[in-house]
Amino acid sequence: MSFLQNNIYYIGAFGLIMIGLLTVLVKHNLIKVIIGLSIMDTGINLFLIAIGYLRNGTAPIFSSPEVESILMVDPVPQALVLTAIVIGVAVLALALSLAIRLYKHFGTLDLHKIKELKW
Amino acid sequence: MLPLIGKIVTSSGVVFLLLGSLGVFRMPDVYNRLQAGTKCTTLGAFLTIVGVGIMEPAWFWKTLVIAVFILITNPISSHAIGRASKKSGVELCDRSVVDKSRDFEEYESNL
Amino acid sequence: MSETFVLVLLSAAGLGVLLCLIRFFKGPTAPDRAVAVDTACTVTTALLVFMAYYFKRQIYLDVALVYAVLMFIGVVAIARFLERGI
Amino acid sequence: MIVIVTLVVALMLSAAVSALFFKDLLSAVIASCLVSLFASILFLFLQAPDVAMAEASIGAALITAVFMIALRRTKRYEE
Repeated sequence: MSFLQNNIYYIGAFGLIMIGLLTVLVKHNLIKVIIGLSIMDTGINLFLIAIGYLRNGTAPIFSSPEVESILMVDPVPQALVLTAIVIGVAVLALALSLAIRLYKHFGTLDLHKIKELKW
Repeated sequence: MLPLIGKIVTSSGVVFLLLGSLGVFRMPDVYNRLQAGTKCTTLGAFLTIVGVGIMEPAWFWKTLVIAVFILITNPISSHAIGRASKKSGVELCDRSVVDKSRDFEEYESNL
Repeated sequence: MSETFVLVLLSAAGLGVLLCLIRFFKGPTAPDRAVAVDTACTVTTALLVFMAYYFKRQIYLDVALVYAVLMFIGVVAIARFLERGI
Repeated sequence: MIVIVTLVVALMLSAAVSALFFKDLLSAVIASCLVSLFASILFLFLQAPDVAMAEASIGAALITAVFMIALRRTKRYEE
């Protein structure tokens, strides 16, 4: 029980990263590969936030005067992840636009068929 | 007195939420699931959030804003899903007795 | 007393999300899954307000506000896709 | 509390696995929206409300809309 209480967020983050990696490696469809990239992105963000977590801590926001700063979790990974989420959605939109161009050019989304079409 | 009223309101709201989720799980059809999952859940979420606002009186106006937004946005999304599932050709279940939209289409074609 | 009360209500809302998720895994067509996600979003908003009450921080209510305002955009996008409108 | 966190993590992983196995790409996109929703709940448990806000707005609303536009321009079913 103590093991689960210490490591449950790391288990979830590594599970998401592994499932995303499996999707990227196994599937042939291009949209499915991009969905796998999105899931892997979420897993990495979860891992980075879980590093800075302090048990029984509170959010690093001074909203009321009785909040003590000694109990706050680490705010630096939160700021980094907040940037990483926005960059992630931009990368995702770029990948999807490239996929649309590939579909208009080749008429298919299967990666093996696109590879066979190479001269 | 005020926390007791808040606890009663919140508990009734959670009962509505649970019943709505049970309706989504049990109903036989898309439209029945939509009805159970929208009406019941909207009332449940409204009662729950306002109940938390009654339990903590300093939070009341913010919780009221959240509840009013749920009251606006939840019927919009469910209406969109119902219209889309009708247009994409999802059939009603075989135990349903009345289909007003099919009657209306027949009436319009007879005009 | 108060903490037990909030934990019981959190468990009940979590059970509701679990039932919606079972419908999501079983659902035969795509609109079924969309309905399940919509209901799960609404139950989740109530659950977030509970969490704000559990942690006793008013700043957590903003997350529930963002959920309530923005979550229906995804569902409306799915619906517009299904009726070939987007 | 640990029971609720474990339940949320298990539901998130099962939604991710279902996103791997669906043949209908629309269902896979809905599953990825669900993964993002549960990740947002986990961010709130990890005491990061601003990250949870950004994940909820971007991951569940904007990514779904972008995927829908891309699926309209391409094919819906994976063969």
